[in-house]
Amino acid sequence: MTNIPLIPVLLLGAVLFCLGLLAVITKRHAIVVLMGIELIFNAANLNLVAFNRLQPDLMQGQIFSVFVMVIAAAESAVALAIILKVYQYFKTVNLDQIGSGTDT
Amino acid sequence: MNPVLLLFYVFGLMAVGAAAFMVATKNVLYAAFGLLITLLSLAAIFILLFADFVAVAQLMIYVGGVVVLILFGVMLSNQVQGKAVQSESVNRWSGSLVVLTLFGGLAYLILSANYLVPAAPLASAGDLPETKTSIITIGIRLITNFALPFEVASLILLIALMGAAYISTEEKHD
Amino acid sequence: MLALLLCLVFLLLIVIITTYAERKVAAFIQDRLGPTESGPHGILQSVADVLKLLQKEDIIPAAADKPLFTLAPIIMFAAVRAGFGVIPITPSVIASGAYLGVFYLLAIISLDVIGLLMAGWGSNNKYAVLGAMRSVGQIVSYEIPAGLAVLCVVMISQSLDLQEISFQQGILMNQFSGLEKEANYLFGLKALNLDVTFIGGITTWNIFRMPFLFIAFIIYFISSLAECNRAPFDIPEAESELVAGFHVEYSGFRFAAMFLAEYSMMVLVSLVAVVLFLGSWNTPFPNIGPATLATWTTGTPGTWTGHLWGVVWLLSKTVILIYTQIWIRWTFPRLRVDQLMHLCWKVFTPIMLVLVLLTGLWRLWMI
Amino acid sequence: MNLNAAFTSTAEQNSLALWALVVLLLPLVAGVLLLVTGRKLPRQGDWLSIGATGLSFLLALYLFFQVWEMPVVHVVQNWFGLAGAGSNTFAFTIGIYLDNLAVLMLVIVTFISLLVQVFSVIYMHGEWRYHQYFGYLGIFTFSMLGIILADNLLLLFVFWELVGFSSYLLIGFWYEKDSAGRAGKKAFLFNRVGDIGFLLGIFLFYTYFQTFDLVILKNAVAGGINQGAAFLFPASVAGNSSVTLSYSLLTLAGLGIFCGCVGKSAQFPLQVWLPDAMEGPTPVSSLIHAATMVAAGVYLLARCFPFFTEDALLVISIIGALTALLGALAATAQYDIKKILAFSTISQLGYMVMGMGVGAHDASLLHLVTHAFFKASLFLNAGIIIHAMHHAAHELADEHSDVQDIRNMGGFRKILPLTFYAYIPAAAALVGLPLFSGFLSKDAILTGAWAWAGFKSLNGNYLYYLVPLFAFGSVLLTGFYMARHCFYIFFGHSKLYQAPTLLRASKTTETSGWLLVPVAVLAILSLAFFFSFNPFSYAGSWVMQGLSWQKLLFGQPGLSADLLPAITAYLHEAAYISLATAVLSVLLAVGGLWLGWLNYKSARRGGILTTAAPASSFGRLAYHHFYLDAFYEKVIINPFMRLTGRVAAFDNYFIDYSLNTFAKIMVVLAKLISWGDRWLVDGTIHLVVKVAGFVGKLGRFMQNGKVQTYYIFSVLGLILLVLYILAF
Amino acid sequence: MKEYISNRYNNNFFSVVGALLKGMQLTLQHFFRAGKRREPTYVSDANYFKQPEGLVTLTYPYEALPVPEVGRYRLHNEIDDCIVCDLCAKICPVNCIEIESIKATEDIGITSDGTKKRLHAAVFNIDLAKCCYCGLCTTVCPTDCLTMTKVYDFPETDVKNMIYHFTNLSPEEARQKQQQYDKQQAEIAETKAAALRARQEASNDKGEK
Repeated sequence: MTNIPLIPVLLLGAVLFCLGLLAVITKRHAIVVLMGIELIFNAANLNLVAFNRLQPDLMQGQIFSVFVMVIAAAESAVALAIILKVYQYFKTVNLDQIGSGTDT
Repeated sequence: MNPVLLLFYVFGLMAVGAAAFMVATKNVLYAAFGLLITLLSLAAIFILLFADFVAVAQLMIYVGGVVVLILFGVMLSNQVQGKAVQSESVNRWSGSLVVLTLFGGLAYLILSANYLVPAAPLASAGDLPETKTSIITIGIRLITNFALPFEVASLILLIALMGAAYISTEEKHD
Repeated sequence: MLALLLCLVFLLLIVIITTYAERKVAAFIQDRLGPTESGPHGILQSVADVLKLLQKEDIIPAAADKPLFTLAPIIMFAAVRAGFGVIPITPSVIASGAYLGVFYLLAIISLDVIGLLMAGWGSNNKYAVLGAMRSVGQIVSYEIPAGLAVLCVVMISQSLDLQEISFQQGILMNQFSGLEKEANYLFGLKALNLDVTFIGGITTWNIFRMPFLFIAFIIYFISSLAECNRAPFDIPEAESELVAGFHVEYSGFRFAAMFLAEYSMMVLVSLVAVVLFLGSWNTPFPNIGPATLATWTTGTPGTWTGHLWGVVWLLSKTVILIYTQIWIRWTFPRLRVDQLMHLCWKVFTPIMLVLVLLTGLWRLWMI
Repeated sequence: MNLNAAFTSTAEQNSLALWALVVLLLPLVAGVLLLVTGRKLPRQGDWLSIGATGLSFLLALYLFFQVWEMPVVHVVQNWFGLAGAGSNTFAFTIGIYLDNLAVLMLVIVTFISLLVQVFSVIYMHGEWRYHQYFGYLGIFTFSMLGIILADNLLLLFVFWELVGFSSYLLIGFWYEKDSAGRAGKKAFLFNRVGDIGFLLGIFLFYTYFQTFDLVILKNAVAGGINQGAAFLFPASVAGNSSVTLSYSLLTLAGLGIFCGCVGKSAQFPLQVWLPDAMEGPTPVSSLIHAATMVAAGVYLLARCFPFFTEDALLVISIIGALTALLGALAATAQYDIKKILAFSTISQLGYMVMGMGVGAHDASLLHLVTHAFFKASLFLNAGIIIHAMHHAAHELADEHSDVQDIRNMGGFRKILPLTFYAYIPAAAALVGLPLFSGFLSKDAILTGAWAWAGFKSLNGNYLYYLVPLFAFGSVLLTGFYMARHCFYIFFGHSKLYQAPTLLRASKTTETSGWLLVPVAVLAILSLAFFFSFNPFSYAGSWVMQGLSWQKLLFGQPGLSADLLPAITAYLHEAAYISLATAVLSVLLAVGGLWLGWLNYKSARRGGILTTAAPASSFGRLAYHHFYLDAFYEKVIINPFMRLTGRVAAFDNYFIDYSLNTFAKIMVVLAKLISWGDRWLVDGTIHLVVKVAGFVGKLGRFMQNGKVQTYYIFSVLGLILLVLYILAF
Repeated sequence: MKEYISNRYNNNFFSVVGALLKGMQLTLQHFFRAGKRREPTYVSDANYFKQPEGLVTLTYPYEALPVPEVGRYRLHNEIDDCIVCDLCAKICPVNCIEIESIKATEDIGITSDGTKKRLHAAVFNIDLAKCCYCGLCTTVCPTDCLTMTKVYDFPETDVKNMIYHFTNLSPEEARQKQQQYDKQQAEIAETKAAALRARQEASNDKGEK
């Protein structure tokens, strides 16, 4: 049935993970950082689904990817709420300005 | 080259391209739509990996929920001033360096690791369980083997819901 | 391929007819004539409208975010159209027999929201942004009661496949692979011991298999009004407050696309309501003794009689629902935002939660 | 006392005690609830208080029928223990004591409290602290019931103080009015003076008998052997060892306890607080300052009767007689409707105390019971009249006239006929006319006093006859002031408000039923039939038989051992005394009434002056209550204030001055030390800090507070770690 | 959601649902009466007030409400009766009437009510695009030649066509009449000049003498 080999999938996951990490590291906008984190989650999901073939009967990989999604959803909801709160307080979501928010 | 693999590469390239666009663009909204495309491509890849439930869940949770939330967040946290929402980058060189190094390490690991699963799965279809869809298995597993994580996840969701609602409530000073 | 054709052309035709019906019904309810000029009784009015819109200039405001602005209608249209893919038209015609049909439908419809947000933000117009925000808030909220209502049906049917759900609601049940041994009992209660598998008709519809689903159906229907931004929930498009909401800046072809997306959404939610609650393509007439009304009005699946009867029943029920939507639009005034949210979160969601519980119990009694 | 002493009591007794506890706690619960949540309850919760008291009353009735003329219920529990010297522990007990007297008092207190609360519904209507008022009443009722039920002196004292406290709250209820606040304070402080004596008395008894328990004390006292100048209490009754106490010490201890009574029951010389306490709402006056609280002193005397030596009783009787006379005299000169009644109360309390003193224990208690009813009725009656006057004054926007002045009243017989008919039996009872309850009890006391004097003067000292003389004089005066009270209010016509509609609630009803019913009930209960089947003879009174000392004290009169039997014997011999007393008292009362009528007539003829104090010097003296207040002011309060002034000056000019000087010296010293601290100690520290700061700056390069930089470093660290693992 | 405005439908769930259903019933009734239509009758028609239900729209160009005979819409001038007095042009509040007159050289007859006509109407234009249908011109008209007709539907594709010409003279005739008049005036002037000259000469003669 499936003809997709494991390596390309894992490499794709690695690329996505690195891009997500890059976004997390380099971006100054808090929401873009959040997007980077979502990307990292997705890379992890990809790996989980790919490794699902280890024990296809148990579906551990897929189930855990669903759990990861649930956590991601919860995390993003809370993170966005925090970002909005930060925005209300600092009038900016620029991470650098938040860090030294009081004196800028 | 079989069509499934071709599709995988196409969607993989789309995902990588959109993710790269997300990192590269300065416009936050474009970044969000880049993320959207990545997520959709990944959903497609999930289907190719026989994870249809995960794919639809991906659509439902990420596309219907997270991206909408992010878009909402962008809109609510920026004054509309006639120009697109910009996001500058910092640590560009050092960040890229670190990420490249990491990717090198990961790629090395992936390529050199010895997998317990066959790199290419069993070619004969007969060996695979005759399930049309993964959802029945997932459903059964969720309420048997994974009942506790399932309940915990629901609890986390509830707590996150309440927390988010509480955090974003404006305090009333009177 | 036939199914795809049906989906793209036939259902598009329904959408166009719906826009015509909207005008006519509105006119009749208001003691007016409605369109009369294009064609006899103005039946070509919608076609004329579409042609007019296609010819119009495609205006993109200078301050708009061009990529978002141009992509938004396409995404909306595509998302809604994609939803039609899993709707069974007749016992043997379905564009995509996805096993996750219902789930997929809910997921793909949520793409619509992205398109709305893109349109609202891309227009760079405060009315548009406000409309989009309201619309998204409303749709996301009402997805919960609607989703719970769908969940009730899924719990009763034990399937996410819309075709399987359709088969369960009629005399053809045992012809579906996997349902050969199933039997329908009156009100779904095995304890009553009244086998209605071959009586069919309305007795096997989901609202009859589990009578409380009627409440779920009502709530699903009202929620679907809100999801289509239809009156009395048309707050995002409130002409008097927001001019036209998120599509205030659109014109020409893009407006046509959004317009058609909205009407397609109407048709889609009505179709889903019919499939899930009102027996899908099944006949409403039961077999009564020798008068096998159900068998007569079902035809043989796979042959042209089967196709014909399926399409007739599905569309007639859908048309009634669409008519009700239009009828409601021209009867009730618009709600306030707080009333809308009150209705969703404090009325529908609790009711639906109770119903889900009840449905679970019912399912236990069914087996 | 032995901690392990078995407090045996039967199950029936336990259940009765439990019901008594419920009776006790119901008003408290209602009161606290009202104080906490009253404002939010419908009708501000008056129904709650009334309901609780009503329930309490019904239970009290039940208890009455269970206990009256039945074996005494006495349930004791350990309360707490105190470690004494060695392994000794002093156990304190807590208990409920139900005998004839207690259950009768329970019924009376709950009943009058209930009626007064019903009355207050209208009387206090519209008051903005309405719920607090009822809450206070509940707490008062609770405290009063506590006094009644307490089986030991310590507990009794606790409730005694609680009664004082709630009385303070209620007198000062209208604290917005300066005079009310002051009256509350005054009542409180005067009570404290008495309580000090009471406390000392309790301590004296505790010191020698090691117990507060009244029953044990009574037994101990009864077991005392009179040795002339001293009493010997054998070990069997007085605890661990036998005790010999001198007669004078015991007299002093008894007088100490009597001090409490003097304070609470407004006896000479502490009676001055009671007239001022009329600043409280009238129903409160009715409940507290006529029927229940002031009677607590008499109740205490009855409970502690065995502890009084003959000399102590003599003092008590003299004080009582003096109070009765002074109160009556003062009442004759008053014009305030409530003050007359207040002085009358003092006078009647004097009767009771005198009755105790002369050994007419049961007569005194009978008077306590009858007085509770008719005086409460009179006060509530006065409340109705004041209410009506207020109503009229409010209608006419009259703020200058004193609505409580009887000279401003008149003709209410026509205007408020029902009130008048309710007034008559109560007033007649107070005066002591036959057929009314007052006649019975007063007659009994007078007879007792005469008999006592006769018995005492057997040795030739006829001064003892002064006591009954005072008492008979008071009877005349009672008739006089009550006649005055009655005629001024109900006869003639009002000078201020002629129009009846002003004073009546409406044309058809003179006033609300909520006000009238309690008054009427109490007035009916002023008839003699309820207390004795033969309304002319107290001897057959069931109350008196139930309350006789033989029954209450089990025939053990205590320290005054042979006095009571002796008087009884004497009375038996000189049987003419009873009849003579009855005839004489009635004659005197009628005479008093006639004098009162004459006084009223002359006042009417001369035109009633509404402002001035009485003209005659005696009248002035009586009007100002013999200048007792002024006397206290001059002799006690002013010197005390001067002394405190001096002490304050000493504090200001000497102690503060030396402190300030010392402080200044310290400041100078501190400045010196601070210089050293700043330049020597801090300098060193600053140097260290600078060096540390320099080093820190070097390290800060890596920690710029930006989370993303940390990410880079941490990921870099991870990579290095992996490399290290891979490399080695 | 602090408080609802109190009305009888807010009292409970079922009254609210009842109210909603009642509304829907009402609109449905109207929908099903769509088969009936109002007829284009005039208000004086006995049937006019007896059509409370059905569609009210008239497909106008094909159907129209009848206009009363006395309808006052488009202006019409009976030029034969017009004496070109210019009163109507003067009173017109929007200046929609344009008149140019030429004095007649000969007797041109009388109007139908007997007034003598003295002027030719070289131009008599009414711009009905400007007209406000106030009817003042018809009231001042001395010969009642200017009237309002019941024609009310006269749309044109060119706004110039909204100017109605009522003169019975063609431009050539007008020019001719003008020339005749000018000629007549010239002759009269000539005659007058000759007479004047003769009188001057006579007086000169007298003076010379």
